Amino acid sequence: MPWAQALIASKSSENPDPKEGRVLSYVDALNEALALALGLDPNVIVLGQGVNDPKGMFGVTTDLHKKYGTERVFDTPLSEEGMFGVCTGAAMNGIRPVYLHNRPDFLLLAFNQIVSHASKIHYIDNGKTCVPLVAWAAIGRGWGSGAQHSQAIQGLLMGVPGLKIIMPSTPYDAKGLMLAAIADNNPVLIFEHRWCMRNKGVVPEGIYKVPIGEGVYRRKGKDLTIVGTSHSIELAIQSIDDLADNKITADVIDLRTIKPLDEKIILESIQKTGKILVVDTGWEMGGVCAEIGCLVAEKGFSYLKSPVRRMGLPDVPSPAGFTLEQFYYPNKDNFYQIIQEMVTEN
Amino acid sequence: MPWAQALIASKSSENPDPKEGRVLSYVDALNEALALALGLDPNVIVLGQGVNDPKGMFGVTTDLHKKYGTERVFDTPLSEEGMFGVCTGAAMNGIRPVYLHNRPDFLLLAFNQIVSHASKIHYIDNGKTCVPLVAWAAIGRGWGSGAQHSQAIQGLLMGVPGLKIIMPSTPYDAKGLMLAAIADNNPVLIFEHRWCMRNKGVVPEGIYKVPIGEGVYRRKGKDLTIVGTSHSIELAIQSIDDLADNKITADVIDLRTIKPLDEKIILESIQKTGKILVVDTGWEMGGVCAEIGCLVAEKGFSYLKSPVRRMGLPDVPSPAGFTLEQFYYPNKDNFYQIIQEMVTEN
Amino acid sequence: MVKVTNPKKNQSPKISKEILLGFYYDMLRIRRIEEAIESRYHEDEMKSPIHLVMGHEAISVGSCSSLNKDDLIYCGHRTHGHYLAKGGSLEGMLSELYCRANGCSGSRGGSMHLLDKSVGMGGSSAIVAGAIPIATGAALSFQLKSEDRVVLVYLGDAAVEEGACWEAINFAALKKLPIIFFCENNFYSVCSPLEMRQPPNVQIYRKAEGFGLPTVQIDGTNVLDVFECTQEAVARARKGKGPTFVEALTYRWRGHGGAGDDSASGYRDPEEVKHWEQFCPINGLYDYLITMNLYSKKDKDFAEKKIKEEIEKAFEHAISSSNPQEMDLYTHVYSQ
Amino acid sequence: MVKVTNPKKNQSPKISKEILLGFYYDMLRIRRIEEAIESRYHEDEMKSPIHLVMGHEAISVGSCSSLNKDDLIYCGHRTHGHYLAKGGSLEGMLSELYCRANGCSGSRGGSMHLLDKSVGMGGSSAIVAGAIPIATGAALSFQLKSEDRVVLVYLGDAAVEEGACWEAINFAALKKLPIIFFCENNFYSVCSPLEMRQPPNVQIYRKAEGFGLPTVQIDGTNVLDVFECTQEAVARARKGKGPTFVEALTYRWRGHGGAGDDSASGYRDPEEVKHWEQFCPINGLYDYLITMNLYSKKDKDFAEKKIKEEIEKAFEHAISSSNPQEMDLYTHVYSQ
Ligand SMILES: Cc1ncc(C[n+]2csc(CCOP(=O)(O)OP(=O)(O)O)c2C)c(N)n1
Ligand SMILES: Cc1ncc(C[n+]2csc(CCOP(=O)(O)OP(=O)(O)O)c2C)c(N)n1
Ligand SMILES: [Mg+2]
Ligand SMILES: [Mg+2]
Repeated sequence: MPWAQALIASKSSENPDPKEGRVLSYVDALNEALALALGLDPNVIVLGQGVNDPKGMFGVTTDLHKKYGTERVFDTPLSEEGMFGVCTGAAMNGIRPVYLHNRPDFLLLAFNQIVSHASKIHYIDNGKTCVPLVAWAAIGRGWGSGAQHSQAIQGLLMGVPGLKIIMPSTPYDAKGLMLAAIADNNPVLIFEHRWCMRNKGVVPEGIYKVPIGEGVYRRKGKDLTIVGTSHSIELAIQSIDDLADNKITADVIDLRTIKPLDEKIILESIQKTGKILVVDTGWEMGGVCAEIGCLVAEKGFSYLKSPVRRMGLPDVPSPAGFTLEQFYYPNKDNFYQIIQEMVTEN
Repeated sequence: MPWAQALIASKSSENPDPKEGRVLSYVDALNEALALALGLDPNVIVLGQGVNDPKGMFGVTTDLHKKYGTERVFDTPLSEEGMFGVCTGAAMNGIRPVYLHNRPDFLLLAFNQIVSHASKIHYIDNGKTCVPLVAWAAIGRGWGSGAQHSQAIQGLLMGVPGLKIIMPSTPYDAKGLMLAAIADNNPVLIFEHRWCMRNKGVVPEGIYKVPIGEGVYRRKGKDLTIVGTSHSIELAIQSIDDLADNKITADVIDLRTIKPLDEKIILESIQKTGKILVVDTGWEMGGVCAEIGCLVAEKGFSYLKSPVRRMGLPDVPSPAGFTLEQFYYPNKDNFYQIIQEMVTEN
Repeated sequence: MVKVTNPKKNQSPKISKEILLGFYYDMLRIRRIEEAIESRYHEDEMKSPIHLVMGHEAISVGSCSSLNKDDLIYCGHRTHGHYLAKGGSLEGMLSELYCRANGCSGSRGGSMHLLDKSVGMGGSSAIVAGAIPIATGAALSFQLKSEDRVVLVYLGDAAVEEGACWEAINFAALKKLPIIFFCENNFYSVCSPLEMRQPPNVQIYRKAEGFGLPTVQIDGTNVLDVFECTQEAVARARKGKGPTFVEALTYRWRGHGGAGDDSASGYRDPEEVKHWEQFCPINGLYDYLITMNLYSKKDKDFAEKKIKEEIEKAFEHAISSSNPQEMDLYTHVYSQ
Repeated sequence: MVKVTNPKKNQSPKISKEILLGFYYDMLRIRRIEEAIESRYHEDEMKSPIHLVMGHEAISVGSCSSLNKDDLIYCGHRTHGHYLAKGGSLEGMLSELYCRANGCSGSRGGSMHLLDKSVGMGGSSAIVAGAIPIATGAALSFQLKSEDRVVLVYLGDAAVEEGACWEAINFAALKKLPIIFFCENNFYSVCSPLEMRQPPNVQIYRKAEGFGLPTVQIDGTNVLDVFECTQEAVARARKGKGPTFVEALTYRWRGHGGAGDDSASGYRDPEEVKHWEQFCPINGLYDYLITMNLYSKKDKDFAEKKIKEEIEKAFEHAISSSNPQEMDLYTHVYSQ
């Protein structure tokens, strides 16, 4: 398959998140990644509710069907479980489907196919079949998205063997990880965040790949380690930058992938700082924060100077109303407070 | 509704897990709980694939339909998502469904109804509607259950607001928690373990309730704390008893409920022992072990003398073959080893 | 372009004048409320994803008119018309859109979760087809408690693509539950036309037939047709004869969500919208009432005035109501 | 008691003698293999949940005979007959049942996941209906790559109660995919009779009709009927004319799982089993071959002997094969 060569050619991983070059919007970066994949490999298909309509899945798929045809870029019936199974069966037979959803909430309909089928077939088939499929969804927030349109469900899936889960925060990563996901021979879930999708950033042209399973330092510091992904890490960066005058600095690690998890970078940083704040866009309980917090208490215990802290969502459904949303989601003030607490702790 | 009186009458919680009295099998204890509930409250119904057939859901529902009629105890089409929604709608309108499944794996089909509907409706409806339903399933293990018939999915659901999750280990708890679940006005999931279902134990007659959200000490000791539920805690008890000659003792806490989680008892014990081993029948990663491990690192950090340890399943699907199963599931030797390590650690 | 069924305006049903005038008033009221919401939506004070129902009014009014107050309706994301037709409070609805504490769902639901249990608006789901099994469960509860009540659940043409829809329909048919599955086929799912989602030769109501339900396809722009077929279906349900599946052909005049028509974006032909606007449920009935000498221009002006006043009062009430407090976020996660 | 269709044994199809004798041999072989497994199951060495296919043999053989080697089949938990009819290795199958490292799924799958990609046994799911969308995706891949291959997916009468089945069927009809949905209606799901799960007036094949597929209901105990209707369906698929839904009426002679008949437990009438045993697919064809003078008792004895030897060799091979190692547990969680 053409991916090997194309990706070997790319130099990206040597140069994570370049500061100079062409600036692209997050959405355009994703659109470009899909276009490159469609152009490179005739077995790549892009499907999902509305991928070929004028809205083009928030612009991520806009006009792809015009260039690559409606056989390869097509709208689907509203049948999330069935269509996920269809993607799995196609992937088992040489196709590389990219199945897009407006919201992760809709993937809950497909858990039987995701958890009991797509992620397990390679194992059950004793390695004879692989399932190179990508399922993409954009986590919603605000404007009344509410309990059924703003769920960040990555925490529900982190424990599922055979899956890979990607949560980018920058346009550069969004493109490079989408290409890496399509090139990967396993089922990969990509959870974007609608608010990250507003970002612009430097995005090299052509094919490059961001390695799945490797986090990056967004900031280097001494007082504590903040680790997470997606919009949560974005907010963390802004907050720690605001605190620079208070002489507070932190290692801020953008994991970019939550499964496989980059244990090395987390433990490396905690060894230095001795303090960790784990952030996530999902519920704190039983989710990504919990896994990382436990990991540190297990493998980084001797480094820890103070309690592990987590900042995600409370054990409450997302409310629809604007005012309630303001109380529901962590904001910069919450960050300032928890970081101050952690720094003074001993 | 008749539950209040009936349950106030019961003295159970004063006397957790009695040592003397009538001995019943685990399955008969569940059957009795359902019979009592059906007898007490005309709004209770029992449904699921095969509940009124000769197999009677492993015997849990045997002959209930004969006494209480096939209107209230009935077989269902094989439509897990739809039937879960049916139970939710019935519960919203005064019925108390108990929906039984052979395996938790089948509940993956209903995640849209469980996660986005049943558990959130009370919140979305601003408290106007409640959803008093019980979904029951028996975790499979062995004899080739394999990747699709032995998944312990409690870890996937622990983060979902609005849910309660029960995992009993003794016949006494199985009956008392089933009654408590049916009496509860929220959606409650009960995950039994097929191997616990072989147990016999003392089970009082009549209605009593085991409080949801309260763990119990199965053993008291000094060297470490072992916490978990269901078959895992059973294995932990056997292992620690075997180590008595080696002068190793432990607090062994059977949580019985994983959501809501009994933080108090965990922290109380860890304060004394300073060491914790978290066990679960599910995958270690991102599951129940992770949540409890993180909780301790967060709220019990100052008590901790050594790293948090977890013992669950590796990040691998369940194999079907007998030999592979022996390597897959933790056994007493694994327990001996990890406990020895923890005791010598400092 | 979608083939339109022609509303037979010349039918003379055995429907009393009062009822006919009620149809007209209720449809007009829904239309004016939607227009008022639409006209203020750009102010960004109604921070909720609205799905306007212009073009669907005959369905809400014709079907809810066949139900008793204690019968229940359930629906999907396009709630406004059904909520209002079943008797939901306008003030509660607008407060909900304005995210006020006194909204009909306490500002937890928003536009997609308008709720008024007191009048039998049982609930809705923002997940397509999510409410169909739930409504079926409500019907099961009525049967189990032998209550003389029925359930009507509204679903879109995309909802029948979700497997759970057929799971619920099979169960309802199996148990002969007192429920009406009412499909509002407006030929689109967001911007996806029906022919991209279901085979051309297939008719939605015929699918339900195969599952063993009495089924009928009607003109959803004709309130008289909607009323009559719902009456039949409800009667069947009350007699214990089981569920009915209704497919009503209609059209969404506005974009899928938000204010205004979006056909300019190109997913549908603006001509198609014009074409359907000729089959306005409200004007259609108006012409009928006029030809039957049951109504006059004066009556209409009076109705318009009354509705206008009600709407203005309700907006003032909503706008002047107060927002929820932080503590409100944490209530009702669990029931006691 | 379930109404039986009467196999028309007097039909004279344009099927060559070789093919007819092949049908007989293949069905007999499957029967004897199942009997051998059943007779040794009590030894508890095959630690796998078996679902025996006695009574279903005509379906596996008649349908797989219409497929090319590179056509794919998928199925559910009741895999034995389909795997063998498509040409799956008997040694690989028995090694899998004995949980050996050289089992056809490396001892990861067991009885419910017999697999032989080399002969087009594409896969199975232990989750009812789980394989239906997956098989549909395989058909999509053939269409996208314009390969001249078709997919046939076996499903039970309970599988049509799962919504995903109808989601897949709608998509297959929409895209005119080269796939045959082959329903083995044996009137039971474990111990639950059809009438407790689907309304009495409903016929499974009629449901598929409503979804826009050519459908047919046939006698699943008659290998000739199965062969002919599959031939037609496969031809249609190869011509790009899209999917077909076949409902074959048959009966499971043994319990849902494990060895022996369990009707004594009371969920079905032992008389019903006896009744269906008169319609043995294998004896039925035997009588037909005898009356047509195409076969003799001697031929049969020869076949029995050959099959017996093959089975004994295969059991010896499986029993003498070695178990997996601990390291095998961790391989193939991810693909490189
Ligand atoms: C399961 C699911 N998938 C996707 C969506 C996104 N979505 C919201 S409304 C809608 C269109 C539904 O179309 P239809 O059922 O015909 O109702 P209409 O909007 O036409 O009234 C879609 C796809 C959703 N809410 N739920
Ligand atoms: C989703 C799901 N629910 C329940 C089961 C348990 N189960 C295994 S086989 C079976 C019966 C299926 O009946 P049918 O589809 O008619 O196939 P048959 O066994 O009759 O060949 C059931 C209910 C399952 N495997 N998957
Ligand atoms: Mg529509
Ligand atoms: Mg069957």
